[in-house]
Amino acid sequence: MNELLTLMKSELVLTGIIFLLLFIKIGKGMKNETLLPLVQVLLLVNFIFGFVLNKEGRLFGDMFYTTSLIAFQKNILNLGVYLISLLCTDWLKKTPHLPEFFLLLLSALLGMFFMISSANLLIFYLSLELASIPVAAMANFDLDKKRSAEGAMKMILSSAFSSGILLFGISLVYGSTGTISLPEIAGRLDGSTLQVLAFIFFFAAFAFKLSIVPFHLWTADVYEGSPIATTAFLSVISKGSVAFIFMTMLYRVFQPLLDTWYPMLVILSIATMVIGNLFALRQQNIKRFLAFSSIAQVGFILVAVSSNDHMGSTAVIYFVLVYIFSNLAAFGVASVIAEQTGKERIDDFKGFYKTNPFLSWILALALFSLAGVPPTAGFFGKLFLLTAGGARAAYWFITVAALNMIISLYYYLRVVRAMFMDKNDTPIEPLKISAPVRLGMIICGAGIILTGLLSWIYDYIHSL
Amino acid sequence: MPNATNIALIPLLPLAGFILLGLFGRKYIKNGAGLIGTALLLGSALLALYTAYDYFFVYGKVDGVYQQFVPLKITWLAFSKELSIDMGLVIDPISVMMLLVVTFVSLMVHIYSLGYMKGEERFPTYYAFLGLFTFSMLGLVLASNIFQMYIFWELVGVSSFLLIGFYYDKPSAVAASKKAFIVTRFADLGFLVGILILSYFSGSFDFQTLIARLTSPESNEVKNAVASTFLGASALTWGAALIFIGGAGKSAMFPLHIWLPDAMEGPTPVSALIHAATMVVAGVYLVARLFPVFSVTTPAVLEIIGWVGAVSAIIAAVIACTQTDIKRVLAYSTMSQIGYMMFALGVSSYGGEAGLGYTASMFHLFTHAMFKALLFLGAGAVIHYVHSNEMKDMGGLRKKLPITHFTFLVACLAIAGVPPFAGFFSKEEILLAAYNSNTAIYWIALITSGLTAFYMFRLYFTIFWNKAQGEHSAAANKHGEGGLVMMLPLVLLAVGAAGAGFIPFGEFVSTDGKALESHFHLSFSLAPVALGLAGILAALWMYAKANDKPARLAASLGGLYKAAYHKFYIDELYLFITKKVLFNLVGRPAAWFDRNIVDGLMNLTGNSTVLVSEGIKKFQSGKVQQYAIFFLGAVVLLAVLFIYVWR
Amino acid sequence: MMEPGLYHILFISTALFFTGVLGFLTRRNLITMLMSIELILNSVNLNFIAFNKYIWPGRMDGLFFTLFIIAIAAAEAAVAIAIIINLYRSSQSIDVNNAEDLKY
Amino acid sequence: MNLLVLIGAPLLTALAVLVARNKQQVKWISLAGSFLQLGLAIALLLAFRQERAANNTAQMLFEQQYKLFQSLHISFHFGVDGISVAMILLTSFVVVAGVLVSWNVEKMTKEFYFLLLLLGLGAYGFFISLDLFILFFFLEISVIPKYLLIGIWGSGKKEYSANKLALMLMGGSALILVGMLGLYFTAGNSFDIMTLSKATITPETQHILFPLLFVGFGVFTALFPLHTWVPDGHSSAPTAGSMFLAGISMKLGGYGCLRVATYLLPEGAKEYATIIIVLSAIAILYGAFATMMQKDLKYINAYSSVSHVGFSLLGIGMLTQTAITGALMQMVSHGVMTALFFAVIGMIYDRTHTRMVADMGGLMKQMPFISTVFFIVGLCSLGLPGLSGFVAEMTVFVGSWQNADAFHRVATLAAAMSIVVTAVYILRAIGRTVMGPNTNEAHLVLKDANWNEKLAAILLVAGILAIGIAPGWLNDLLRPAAEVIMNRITGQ
Repeated sequence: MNELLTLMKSELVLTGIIFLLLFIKIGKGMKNETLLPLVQVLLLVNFIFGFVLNKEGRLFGDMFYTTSLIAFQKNILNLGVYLISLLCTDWLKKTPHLPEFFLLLLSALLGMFFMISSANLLIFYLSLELASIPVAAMANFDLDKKRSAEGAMKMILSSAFSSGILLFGISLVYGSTGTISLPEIAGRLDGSTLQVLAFIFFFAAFAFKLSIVPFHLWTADVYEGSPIATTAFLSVISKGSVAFIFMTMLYRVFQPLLDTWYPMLVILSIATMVIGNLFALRQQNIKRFLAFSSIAQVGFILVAVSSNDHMGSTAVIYFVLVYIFSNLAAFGVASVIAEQTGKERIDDFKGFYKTNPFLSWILALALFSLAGVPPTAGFFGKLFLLTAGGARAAYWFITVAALNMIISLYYYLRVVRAMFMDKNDTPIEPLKISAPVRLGMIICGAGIILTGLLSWIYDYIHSL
Repeated sequence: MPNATNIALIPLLPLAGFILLGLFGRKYIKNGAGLIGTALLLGSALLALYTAYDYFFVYGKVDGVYQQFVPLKITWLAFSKELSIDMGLVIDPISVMMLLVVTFVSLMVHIYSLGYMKGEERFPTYYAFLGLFTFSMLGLVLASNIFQMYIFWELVGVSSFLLIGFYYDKPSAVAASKKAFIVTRFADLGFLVGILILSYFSGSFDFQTLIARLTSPESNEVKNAVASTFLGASALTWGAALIFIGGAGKSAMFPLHIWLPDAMEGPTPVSALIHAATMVVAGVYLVARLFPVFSVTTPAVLEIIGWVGAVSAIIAAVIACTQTDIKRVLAYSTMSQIGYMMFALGVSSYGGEAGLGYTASMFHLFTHAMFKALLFLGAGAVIHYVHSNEMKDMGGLRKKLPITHFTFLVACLAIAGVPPFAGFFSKEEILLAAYNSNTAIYWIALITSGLTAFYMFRLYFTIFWNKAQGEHSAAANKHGEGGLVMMLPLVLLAVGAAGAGFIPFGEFVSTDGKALESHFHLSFSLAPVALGLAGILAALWMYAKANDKPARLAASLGGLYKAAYHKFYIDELYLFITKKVLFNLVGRPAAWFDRNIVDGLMNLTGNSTVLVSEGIKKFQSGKVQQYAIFFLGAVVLLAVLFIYVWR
Repeated sequence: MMEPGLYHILFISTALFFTGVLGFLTRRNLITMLMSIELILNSVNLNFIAFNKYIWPGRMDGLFFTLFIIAIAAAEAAVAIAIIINLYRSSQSIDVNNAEDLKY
Repeated sequence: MNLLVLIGAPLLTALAVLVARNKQQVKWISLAGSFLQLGLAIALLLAFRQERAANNTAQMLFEQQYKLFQSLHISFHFGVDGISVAMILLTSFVVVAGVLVSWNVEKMTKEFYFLLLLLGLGAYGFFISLDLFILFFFLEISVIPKYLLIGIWGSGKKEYSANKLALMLMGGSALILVGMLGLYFTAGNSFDIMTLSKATITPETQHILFPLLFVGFGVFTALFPLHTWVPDGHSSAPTAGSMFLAGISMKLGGYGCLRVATYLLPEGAKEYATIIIVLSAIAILYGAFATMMQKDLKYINAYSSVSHVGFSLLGIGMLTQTAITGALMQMVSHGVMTALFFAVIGMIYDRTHTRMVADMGGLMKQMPFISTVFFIVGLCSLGLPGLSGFVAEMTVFVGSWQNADAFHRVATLAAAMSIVVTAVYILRAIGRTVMGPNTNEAHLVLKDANWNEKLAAILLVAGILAIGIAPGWLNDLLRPAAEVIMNRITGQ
């Protein structure tokens, strides 16, 4: 019993918060102005609590397991959620159904936690659905906007489709190995045609969630349609969580099929980087722009994943951490602008620096970090990803990746140029930045600068 | 023994003048500038005199042979243990002789300029530049290391550039200064490569070592050098030839002479100093400095030198007969006289009697410095008076400018080789040397000397006689002949021009340092003197009174006259090569290529990327079912790839 | 009356799967598309049952999995329908072609 | 001497600038900071000479090492040899001058100086770091400041130039990155230059990695044909920006080509020397001829930079000790010279508001000081003895000439020819602008340099003369370091 409490600590805390919100909802309710700070505090507590009493162990007949690394991954996600709750304050304040939003968001997060900890295909499938269905609902949270509904529809349908494929794959795995417990599967894989086929189905589902080209097509539409908080959640939290479990699956379970999935990863990651960059090049809508840029980033993540060793997983986790800071900072600025002026086009950012230096610097910092330019942490993140990828000495592969950094730099600089250089007669008027948003941005900014320079962070992750 | 500090001070004093006036002249010592400069130069002139005396009469001669001393040598830039650029002082007959010439003429010019340049806005700058030039020239003369010589070689080039362009707001002056610098620069390229070649084989930049190693035919250095050939000639020959190109450029030898006439845009005293007496003979000095190498190891190059000198001498003389700008006439005569020195070296060979040409060349250099400087300064006085360079604005000035007239006459006689003036003796020796070794060159030289007499006296008569008195008084201003400061140098130089010939030059300067008594045959000198007198008489007949004889003669000569008047169209040729060929056929294409091809490719990559991204946007069609098709298609593709293709 | 073998069932399930896929790709009506997804899920269910019964009769993994899939499918359908209704509110249509504003 | 101060000083200055209250404070803080850096650099020089005099023959002096990213064996390892010292000295000179000449920047002064100081910081860090990763980090730091400096404070088609520069440099870094990782994995998971220089790397690997690294760094130092960012970047950048670009940033590339590519991969260097020589010879002549056709002063200097930097690449390609020394001298000399050149052009531009040679004339009358400096820098550029350019070029020539075969001879001759072309275009520029008649009466009222401009010019001129008149000290710095590199190449 006691073991249950400690091992499932993060899940339990989260569940507690969810129930609290439920009671508030079914109770006489609470005004957003009071509820939001409360939630933010709770999430902060949750995040801090994530650092203490982490134990390693297994539960439910090896269906659920946790390690200090997994705990850390979960806590990265906690941090992300907390930052979202800060940065999207403007939007959250206005939304009529605040409690529901957080209910959905947190249950999705809960799903991700279980997914990361799952040691059994059943748990994995359940948690995967738990992590994706609520997000679809969140995508539709701008109830009166058609685009929002359309995005949500695309998401739910295609994710249902992909989970259909996934299930088919799982069923084949089950058929060929006779078990749904991951460790046992690892033992029983022999690389037969059927298993490879099953793995490809399986892989496709992951590719869909990670929006790897060509499984990415839903991403941009959903990002653009959904409210910005949801977009942020999708692009950072769910991507991160899936990346974590994806690595675990490949390294722990499908290790016997390495010869199959290594070339697969190489091909797809190149495709992802190139296509993502090429699409990002043209985008005008900042959300869509960030969507494609995040696709390209996934391509880089795959470079490290392909390394198939500890260095790779460390690099990916580190990068996700950095990515959370950078991307959320960008989304934060975007949301402030969108909420107060309704402008989402990059051209509207012209002359932004004149009126809003603080926001401009934060956004610029975020973009530089995404582009991987020092001294931001993004530089280290990217570099370690490529380093990990280089471990298998596929120089041409790294070269392609490195060259892609040029294209990405180009379009990130487009935004910077709009803000700092282009003239504009009617720039966005000075915006008011509420305290939580400012706090969130400062955290992000600090994170962007320090995560890289404080090298022990990387070493700590590596040590886990 | 030579005293290093004294000798070092000779160039350093003018340098001090340059720094002082260059930094503070403009603001603080505007009026005193001239005096400061002159005083400093007087100092170094005296030191030079002392050094010369010391060397020639006290310690220089060891058992009948003048030795070479290197009292000072500082490593300036070490390329390796062996190969290094040193800053040194070399003391031997020619360097000491040059010390005298440079400091003396420079002093004269300094004094003269006190009057000539009075009231100039950039008076201090002018003296600063003079100081810079004198310093560089002395450094060049004293160089003990071929690279050191190259360094000062460049420095005299730039100071001549600065002084020619002294009137920087006159476009012609700017153009002339540019031309002078670039042409000489081009020649210096040859010098540089020559240095690289010689030093590569001799493994040293130091004159003594270099000469020692390259003049002993059995030494490995020479063996290697001779072994490696290029286009049939040995590497050493190429090196020597290239070095001579450098010298030819500085000394305005044909065909690199085009810059010299234009250089007359500079203030006249400058022309006297740089473009008559000192810098232009640097080439001669260079050849003399490396004479052992030329004569012992690469006689072929020495042959070339002889011919280049002869050709330059006669061409310049012919052109000089037709020019109407007095300074240009003098410029061409300078070129012609330097031609003399060059071929004198060319016909000479190393050691003993055969080395007569060498001595003669140095002797002529010495005397020429005197009378040519005098001529320029005199011309300066005339120009100062009539405010024009054109002969037609002059005439009948002999009463107006008595001293100038007299000194000018002396100079003319000297250059025309009329005994007992200086020019006579030096020219005699040159002709003798030529006669002994190369008759063709001898004849050329003989004709040239006739022409020289003719054009010099053409000049003399048109300036001082020709028209009746006072026709030009309108043009002339009232300040007369210019004060003492301008006349004193004229007189002093006139004394030199008159008496320098009696110096027993062979005693002091010869190829091997042994004394070489100049024997003097009356019979031999009949021909040149006669020719000279003939030239003078012709000039008298044509130009003593204003008449139309010259015009008719010119008409009768027709094409030849025209060609000579247009300096044989050599300038035009160069202009064609630079403007048309270099700029239009090389520069413009290069610039275009860079903008359009190289840069174009860079832009192309960028633009094509954008195009591609525009092209593939259709895939993001917004149709959820199409997305599913892609999804499925990808699954199938992967399945095919990894199940059928790669297994 | 012979007992149907594994391959019969697999054949049926596969057929079902592709029917579902086909329906999902071709039908324009969102509800129908949702139903085709149900088909896909059901084919998977068949697979699980069959594998469990014929190959791995030892443990009941497949069976349980099936139950969970059914449950999840219900949840998914619920949310999907909600969203579709919402879409209908804003665009007065549940034709998939009317929801193509977001593209490029 | 603790080298950390070299990073600390600029960093603190930059931070101080950030918190400064008004423009005056910003300027004075940066000026003080930059002079502090200059002082430190000179102190470093003296300390270094002292150590050597006390014949401390360690290859690197003042070494320090701090562990970073231990799991990846990255460490903040730094130390200096003669080359680094010379480069640091150069950087400090240019930084001071740059701060001085941008005294009258009114637009976003704080940001301007912050970025400027950041650039300097990058250079210092780059030159002292002995760990490839850190080196790369500092190399990259400078990209964004350059981009912003050109894009915000630039002139002409600045956005285009800024983009071009950033992207091409990023391309270079991409190649460097790959080469770097290649080294890391082939030489036992270490980025440490000292370790790598002892590691044995098979010639095959070297033949793969060398081009990556050399071309990568080559982009930074305008290796033909990857030089096209130079003209646009330099001409669009604000004065100080151009000074930093040409004076410091291009030297980062040259330093990298030598210290990383050539030193760590000698086999590769030997393999590709021919190509390097050909390219740099082309760059030298072709850059010179292209310069002849330019009408804009900044373009003139930009193209002449291409030509001049070619000398340092040529020297590297020649692979003789003297040539390499010459290459390094050329880097230092060109750094000071070109910085001064851009400074003067900036001064002229601030007054005449034109950079077109044709629109000027006879500036000597109104601004004797500026014109004189222009003369000096021009003469330095065409390699006049007594000024730095001559020393460097001659050393390169003499060094190159030590390769006796025809190919090297021809390359050297081609390079030597450029000194004539250089004379042509420099004299044209000078003759048209500061000399000649004044064509524009608006220029008759122009003022001469202010105190800050004078100070900047005098500093840089002093640098030029210090090298030109007494090159010994620089030679003593560079020669031993070049010898170390040579020994690795000749395999001793």
